[in-house]
Amino acid sequence: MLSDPHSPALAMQGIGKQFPGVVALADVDLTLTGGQVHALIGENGAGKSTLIKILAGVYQKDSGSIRIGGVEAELRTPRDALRLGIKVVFQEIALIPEFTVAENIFLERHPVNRIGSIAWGKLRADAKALFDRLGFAVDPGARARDLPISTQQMVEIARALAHEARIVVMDEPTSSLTPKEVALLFTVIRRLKSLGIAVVYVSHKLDEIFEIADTVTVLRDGRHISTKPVAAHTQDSLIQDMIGRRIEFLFPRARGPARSDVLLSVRGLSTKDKLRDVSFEVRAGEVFGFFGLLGAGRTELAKAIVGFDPIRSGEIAIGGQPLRPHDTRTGVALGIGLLTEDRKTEGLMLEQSVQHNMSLAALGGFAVAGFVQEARERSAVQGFVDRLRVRTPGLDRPIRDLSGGNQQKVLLSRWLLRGLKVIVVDEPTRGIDVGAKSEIFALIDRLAGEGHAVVMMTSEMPELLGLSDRIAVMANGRITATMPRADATQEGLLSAAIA
Amino acid sequence: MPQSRNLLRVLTRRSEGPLLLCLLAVIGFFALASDTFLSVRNITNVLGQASLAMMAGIGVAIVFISGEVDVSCGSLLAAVAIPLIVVMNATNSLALGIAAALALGGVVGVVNGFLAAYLRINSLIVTLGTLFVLRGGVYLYTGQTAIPDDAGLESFFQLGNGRLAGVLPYPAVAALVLLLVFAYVMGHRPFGRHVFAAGGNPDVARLAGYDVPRIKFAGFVVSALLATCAGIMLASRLGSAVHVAGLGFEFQVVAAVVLGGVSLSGGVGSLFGMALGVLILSFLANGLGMLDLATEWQLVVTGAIIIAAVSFDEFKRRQKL
Amino acid sequence: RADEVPKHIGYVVNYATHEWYQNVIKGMKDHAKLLGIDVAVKDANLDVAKEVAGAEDFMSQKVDVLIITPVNEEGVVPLLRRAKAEGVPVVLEGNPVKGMTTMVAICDYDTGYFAGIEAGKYAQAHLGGVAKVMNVGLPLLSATVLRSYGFMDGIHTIIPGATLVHDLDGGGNPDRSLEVSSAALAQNGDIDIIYGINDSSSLGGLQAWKAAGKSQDNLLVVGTGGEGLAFINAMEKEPSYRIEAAMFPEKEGYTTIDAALALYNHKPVAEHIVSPTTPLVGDDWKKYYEVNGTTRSIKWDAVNALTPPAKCMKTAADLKKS
Amino acid sequence: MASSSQIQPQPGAGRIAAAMAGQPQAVLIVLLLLLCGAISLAAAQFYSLANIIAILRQSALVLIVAAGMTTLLIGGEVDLSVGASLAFTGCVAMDATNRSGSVPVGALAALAFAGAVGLFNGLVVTRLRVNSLIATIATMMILQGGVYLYTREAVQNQHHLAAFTGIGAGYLGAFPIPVLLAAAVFAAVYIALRHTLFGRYTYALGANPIAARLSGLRVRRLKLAGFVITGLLVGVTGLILCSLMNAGQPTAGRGFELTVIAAVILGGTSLAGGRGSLIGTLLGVLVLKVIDNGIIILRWNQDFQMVVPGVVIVAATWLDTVRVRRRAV
Ligand SMILES: Nc1ncnc2c1ncn2[C@@H]1O[C@H](COP(=O)(O)OP(=O)(O)OP(=O)(O)O)[C@@H](O)[C@H]1O
Ligand SMILES: Nc1ncnc2c1ncn2[C@@H]1O[C@H](COP(=O)(O)OP(=O)(O)OP(=O)(O)O)[C@@H](O)[C@H]1O
Ligand SMILES: [Mg+2]
Ligand SMILES: [Mg+2]
Repeated sequence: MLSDPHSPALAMQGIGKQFPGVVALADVDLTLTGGQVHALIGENGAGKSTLIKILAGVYQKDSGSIRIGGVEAELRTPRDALRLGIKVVFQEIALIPEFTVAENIFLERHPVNRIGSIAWGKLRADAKALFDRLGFAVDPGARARDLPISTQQMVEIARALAHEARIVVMDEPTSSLTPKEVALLFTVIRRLKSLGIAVVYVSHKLDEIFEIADTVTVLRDGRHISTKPVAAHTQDSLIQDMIGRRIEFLFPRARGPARSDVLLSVRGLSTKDKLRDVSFEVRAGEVFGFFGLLGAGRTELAKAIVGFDPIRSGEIAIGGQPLRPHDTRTGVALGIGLLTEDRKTEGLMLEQSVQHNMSLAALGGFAVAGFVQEARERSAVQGFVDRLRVRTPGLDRPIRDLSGGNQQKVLLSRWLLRGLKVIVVDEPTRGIDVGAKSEIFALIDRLAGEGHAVVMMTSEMPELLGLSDRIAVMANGRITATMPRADATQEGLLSAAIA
Repeated sequence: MPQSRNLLRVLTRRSEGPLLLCLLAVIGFFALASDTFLSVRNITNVLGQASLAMMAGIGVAIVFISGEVDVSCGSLLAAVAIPLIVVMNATNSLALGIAAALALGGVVGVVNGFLAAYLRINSLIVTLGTLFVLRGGVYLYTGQTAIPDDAGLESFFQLGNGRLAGVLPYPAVAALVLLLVFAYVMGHRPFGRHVFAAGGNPDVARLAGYDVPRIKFAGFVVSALLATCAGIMLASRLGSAVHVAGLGFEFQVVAAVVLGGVSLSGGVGSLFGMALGVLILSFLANGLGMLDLATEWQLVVTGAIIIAAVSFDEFKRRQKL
Repeated sequence: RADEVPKHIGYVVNYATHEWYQNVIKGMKDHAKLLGIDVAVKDANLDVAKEVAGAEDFMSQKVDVLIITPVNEEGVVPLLRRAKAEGVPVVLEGNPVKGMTTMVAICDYDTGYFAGIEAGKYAQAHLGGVAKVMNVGLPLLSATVLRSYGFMDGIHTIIPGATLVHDLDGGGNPDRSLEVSSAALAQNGDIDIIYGINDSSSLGGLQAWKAAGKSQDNLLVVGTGGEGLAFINAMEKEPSYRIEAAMFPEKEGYTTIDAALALYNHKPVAEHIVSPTTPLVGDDWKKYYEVNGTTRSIKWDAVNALTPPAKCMKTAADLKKS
Repeated sequence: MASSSQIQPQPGAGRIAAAMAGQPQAVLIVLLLLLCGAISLAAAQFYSLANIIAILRQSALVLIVAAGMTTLLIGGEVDLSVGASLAFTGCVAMDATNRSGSVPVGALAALAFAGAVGLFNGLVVTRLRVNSLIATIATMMILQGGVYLYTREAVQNQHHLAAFTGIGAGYLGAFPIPVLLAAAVFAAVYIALRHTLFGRYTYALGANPIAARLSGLRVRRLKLAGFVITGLLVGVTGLILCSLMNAGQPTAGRGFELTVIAAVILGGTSLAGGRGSLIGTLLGVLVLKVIDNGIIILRWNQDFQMVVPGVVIVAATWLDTVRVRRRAV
C-alpha cells in the first residue's frame, strides 16, 4: 500500500452519524499522529464510543471521510479495520466467556501447525510470553468467565496488543482497574508510543489524561468542541470544555457525622471460596469504603452480604434484623441492595425500556393488588431521569441505546427508587463522566445524610478518600485494616492491601 | 506433571464425566437384569441403531454450538431418500444415488443457512418451516406411498445392513469416523473454534474479524449433510424411500444433544457429550425392550431417567464450582 | 405327528398403544399361552427406524419365529432378507411385503366394500336413496386408502349415483378428524353419510357434525375396525351411528400365532391368510362381543364361524397400478 | 436534515405503509387480511357463519394453551409436554365426570391434573435445574406412557350430561363457549402480562435472571407460576377438547405442542426470553388456523397443510425482521 510518511496516521473528517431520534455525531474531526497518545473525552453520550465504533468498522458513518496513512479507507466490517492495523479495546468487555484467556488473546488468528491444526502449546506459550512482556500476571489457561471483571479487562487490553497494529484505540480501558494495573497499562502505552503507534485513549478520569495524553479532543453532544495539546489545558478548562460549565466540588460534603445506630452488621462472615471471617459495621449516615487489589474479594463480599451468594458461616444483620433466610428477596425486604460491577450481565435488561429497567426493584411499591399503576411509575422514573440528567430520547427507549454512563445512572436509580437502608455499590462510577460522577457523589452524600448506610467498593482511591467516612482494606478475602478517613493515606491503603 | 494436570482439567471441565457414569450405570443395570443384553451381537446392534441419531446429532450439536437451532433433520431423513432411490432406480448406480441425496441435503442446508444466517430469520422458525415443508413435499411427491428400491444393488443393501468384519455395522463405523473427524475439527481446527466463538459471543466474534454469518451458514450446511448421511443409511436399512421415515426424529436428536450437555444458548458443548447422550438413550431403549417392558412403561421409565440423568449432571457440575 | 411348539416368538408391532393392536396382541398372547409359547412384543411406535431396530434385537435374542406388522410395507424388505439369512421364519401381519413367506391380514378393500353395500341399503331405506359421502380417510397408509375405495365401490353397487363430497385426511386421530371435518362441513354441509377409516375418524366426523349443530336424523355414520368399546358405545347411543365394518383384531392375532406355528414346523402356508371381517348393522355387534363394564370379550364361536374369502378383491398392489 | 425530506410520507398507500411499519404486528395483520381476502374470493363459504365458528373454535383450543406458552417463553422457559398432557387431561376429565356424575367435579379434576403436570414441570426445572426443553420432553414421554397405563382405550361418555357437551359445542348467546373461554383467558393473560407485577416480573426474569434475583424477585416461584398457569390452561383446553370429541382420547394432541409453539413464535415472542406479546400470539394462532381451514375450503390437497404454514412462518418472520430493520436505520 502506498502511504505518505508525512501524512497523519489517521484523519477522520466531518464524521456524522445518526441513530433514530439521536444525532450521535455531527461533523467530528479526529487526526492522529504516530507515536502520540490522543485523548478523546466528553460526557456520557457525547459520542466517543460511536466515533470509535465507526473507526472499528462496527458502525457505518453517515457522512465524512476517513484516511489512513493518507489513503482513503473503507471500513465496512471489523475485519476491514483489523486488516488496516486498527486494534480496539471496546468499552464493553468482549471476551468469549467459555474460552481460555490464551485462546481469547489469539482469537483473531489462532496459531496453527503444518497440517492446519491449532497449535495449542504455542498458543499457551505465546500468551504466557505476551503476559510476561506486559507484566500481567494472569493464568493463560483460566476460563474468561471465571475471571473477575478487572482481569477480563486486562486480557482485553492484552488482546489488542497481541498482533501488530498501527493504531490502538482504548475505550475506557481503566474503568475497573486498580492503580497498580493502571500504572502497568501506562508503561505499555508508553512502549506503544515509542514504537510509533498512534493511540486513542478514552477515559473519564482526567488525571489519567494529564498523565498519558499528548493531545486532547473534546466532544460534547456529538459535536467537536476542541482539540489542543494537553499542556494547554487545566483540569478546570477541560471540564469546562466537556460539560460547558464548571464543577465546584467533585466530592461535595453536605452531610453531618454518622449516627450511632448500626444499619449493617457483618460478623465472622466466611464463604466457600474466598471470604474468611469478615466483620464490620456500618452506621446510619455513614459511607463505608472498601479498598483492595484485584481479586481481593470485594465483589464477593458485596454479593454475599446482599444475599446473592451463599455463605458458609457468619451473621449478617440489616437494621438489627438477621438476613435469614440468606437470599436477595429477604435482603431487599430488609433494605439492602447491590449495584453490581458487571452492568451488562448482572444489571441491564438490554431490550427493555429505560422505565422498566429503572423501576424493577421498586415495582412492588407502585402496585395496588398486584396491578402496576403505570402513571405513578412513570412520573417517579421521570423524576430520577431529570434529577440524574439521564440522557435518553425517551423513557420507552430500550436501554441498549443509551451510553454506558447513562445506563449506570439508570441502574443506580433502580435502588434509589426502591429506597433502601443499606446500599452496596460495587465500582459505582465505572464509565461515568465527571459531571455525572459529581452528581452521583452528591447523591451518595445525600443518601448518607438522609440516614442511609452506604457500602462502597471502588478501586478509585480519590473517590474512596473523598467520600468515605471509614475505609476497610481487603486482601485475600480478609479485612486487613480499618481506618477512619482522616487516618487514611494512599500509601497506607496500598501497604495494607498488599499485606 | 503439567500433561496429566491438563488432562485432569479437560476431564473435569467438560460435562462428560457424569454422563459417562450414567451410561455405565445404564449398561451395568441391564447387564445384570437381562441375560441377552451383554452380548457382542446386541451391543453392536445398539451401536448401529444409535448411529443415525449420532450422525445427525453431530450436525445439530454444531449448529447449537454456533448459537442457532436446527430441527429439520426429521423430515430431511425422509426427503433425501427420494432422490437416492429414484436416481438409483434410474441409473443402477449407488454413487449417483448418493450424490443426488447429498445434493438435496446440501440444498436444504444452504437454504436453512441462507435464511437463518444471512437473512437473520430466527433459526428455530426457519428449520421448523423446513421441517414442515419437506415433510409436506415428500407426501406430495410420493402421493403418500413409499418408493421401493427396484435396482436391488448389493452394495446399497450392505451399506446399512452389512457389518465390518462381520461385527460392527457399517452405519456405526461411519458414525464413529464422522464423530472423530468432527471432534477433531471442533477442538483443533480454527473453523471449530470459530463456531464456538460465534455461539459463545457473536459480537466478540464479529469484532475479532470473523464472518459470523458465514460460520453459522457452514454449520447449517454441515448439519444438513450429516442428516443426509443418516438418511442414506436409513434408506438402506429400509430398502426404500419411506415417506413416514424420521417422524419425530428431530425430537430424539435434540433430546440426546441437550442431554449430552450442549447448551441451547450457544458456545458450549462437546461432540463426545452428544455421543454419550445418544448412547444413553439408545441403550436405554434397547435394554428396556430386552426386559420385555410394555411401551407405556418404556416411555415412563425413559422420561424419568432423562430427568434423573440431567439433574445428576447439573448437580455434579454445581458441586465442582 | 404332533406339532413342535416354538418357545419364543417375537412380535414387532407398528403401534402397540393403538386399541386395534392392543387387541391383536391380546389375541396372540391368549392363544400362545394355551400352547405354552412365550410372545415378546416390541413397539415401533410408528417409527420405521425403531421397527428395524426391534426386529434386529429379536434376531440377536434368537427368537424362533418373528412376527412383524410393518409400519410401512416397503420398509421391511431388507429385514426379510436378513431374517432369511439368519434362518428366522417371519410372519407378516397386516400388509404384504415383496419377498414374504406368509402374511395374515384382513382384506381392507373387501371390508370397506361390504360396509359400503350395507350403507347403500341403509340409504335406500332411510335416506331416500341418496348417498352423499364424507370420507374421513388416511392417505398415509395403503390399507386405509383401500378401505375408502372399497366403501365407495360397495355403495355404488346399490346406489349408482352416490357421490364423494369430501375426501379428507383426518390423520387417523380423533382430534384432527374433528378439525378437518368441521372445516369441510362448513365448506359444504350437504352430506348424509360419514365414513371413517377407523373408529376415531368416524367419531371425529360425527362430533364435527354435532358441533356444527346439525341433527342426526338424516345421517348415517359408518365406522371401521371395531377395535374397542368406542364403536359399541356409539352404536348404542348415537342414533346415526348404524354400521360398523368389524375387523376382529383378536382373531387376527390368533391366526398369526397359528401361521407362526405352521412356519416353524415347515408346513405349507398360504401366502395370504385372510382374517375375517364383516359389517355389523344395528345390534349385530352383540353376536360377536360381550361387554362387561369397561372390558369387552370376543365370542370366539361366532367369529370362528365367519368364513373369510380365499383372496382379496383388491390389494395394495392394485393401488399402485392405478 | 436531508434524509427526512426524502422519507416524506406520500399520500395514500405510502402513509398506510409508514404507519404499519411502526406497528409491531403489522406483518401478521396484513398477512391475515390478505389470507382471508384471498380465500374468500376463491371460495365464498369461507366467510359463512358456520366456517367462522369452526375456525374460531379451533383457534380457541390453540390460543388458550398458547397464552400460557407465551408467558412461559417470555420468562425464558418452554413446555413441550402440552400435547401429551392435553390427551391425558381429557381422559381424566371424562373419567372423573363419569364417576361423579358432576360436570364441576370433572372440570376440577381436569384442572387439578393438568395443573399438577405444570407443577411437576416447574419443580423439575426450578428445583432439579433441568433445562426446560429436555425436562418437558421427558414429561411428554412420561405422560404418553402414563395415559395408556391409566386407560387402554378412549374413555367413553357414560354420564350424558348436557352441560358437559355444552363446554365444547354449546353457545352462550351467539358465541360458542370455547371462544368465550378463550376470550376470557386472553383478556386475563393480556392484562396479567401488561399491567400486573406478575407480568412485569416475568419479562424481567426472561430478560436478565440475575438482575431479577438481585432485585429481590422470587425467581423460582415466578417460573413455577408460569408452568402451573400453562398447565391449568392445558386443563381448560383438555376439557373443551374432551367435550368436543365426547370421549377422553389418549391418542389426541399429537403434535399439538408444535402448533402452539409455532403460533407463539410466529407472533413474535422470542425464544431467548424477555420479549413477546399476546396480541402477536393471537394473530399467529389465527394465521395458522385460517391456513389450515382455507386449504380444506379451497379443496386443495391436504398435504399443503404442512407446506403452506412452513413457508408462511418463515416468510412472515423474515418480513418482520426487514420491517424492524428498516425502522431502525
Ligand atoms: N445503537 C444505538 N442506537 C441508538 N442510539 C445509540 C446507539 N449507540 C449509541 N447511541 C446514542 O448515541 C449517543 C452517543 O453514544 P456513545 O456511546 O457514543 O457515547 P459515549 O460518548 O461513548 O458515552 P459514555 O461515556 O457513556 O460511554 C448517545 O446519546 C446514545 O444514546
Ligand atoms: N464468577 C467467578 N467465578 C469464579 N471465580 C471468581 C468469580 N468472580 C470472582 N472470582 C474469584 O474470586 C476472587 C475474588 O474476586 P472478586 O471479584 O470478589 O475480587 P474484587 O476484590 O472485587 O476484585 P475486583 O477488583 O476484580 O473486582 C478472585 O480471585 C476471582 O478469581
Ligand atoms: Mg462510550
Ligand atoms: Mg470487584
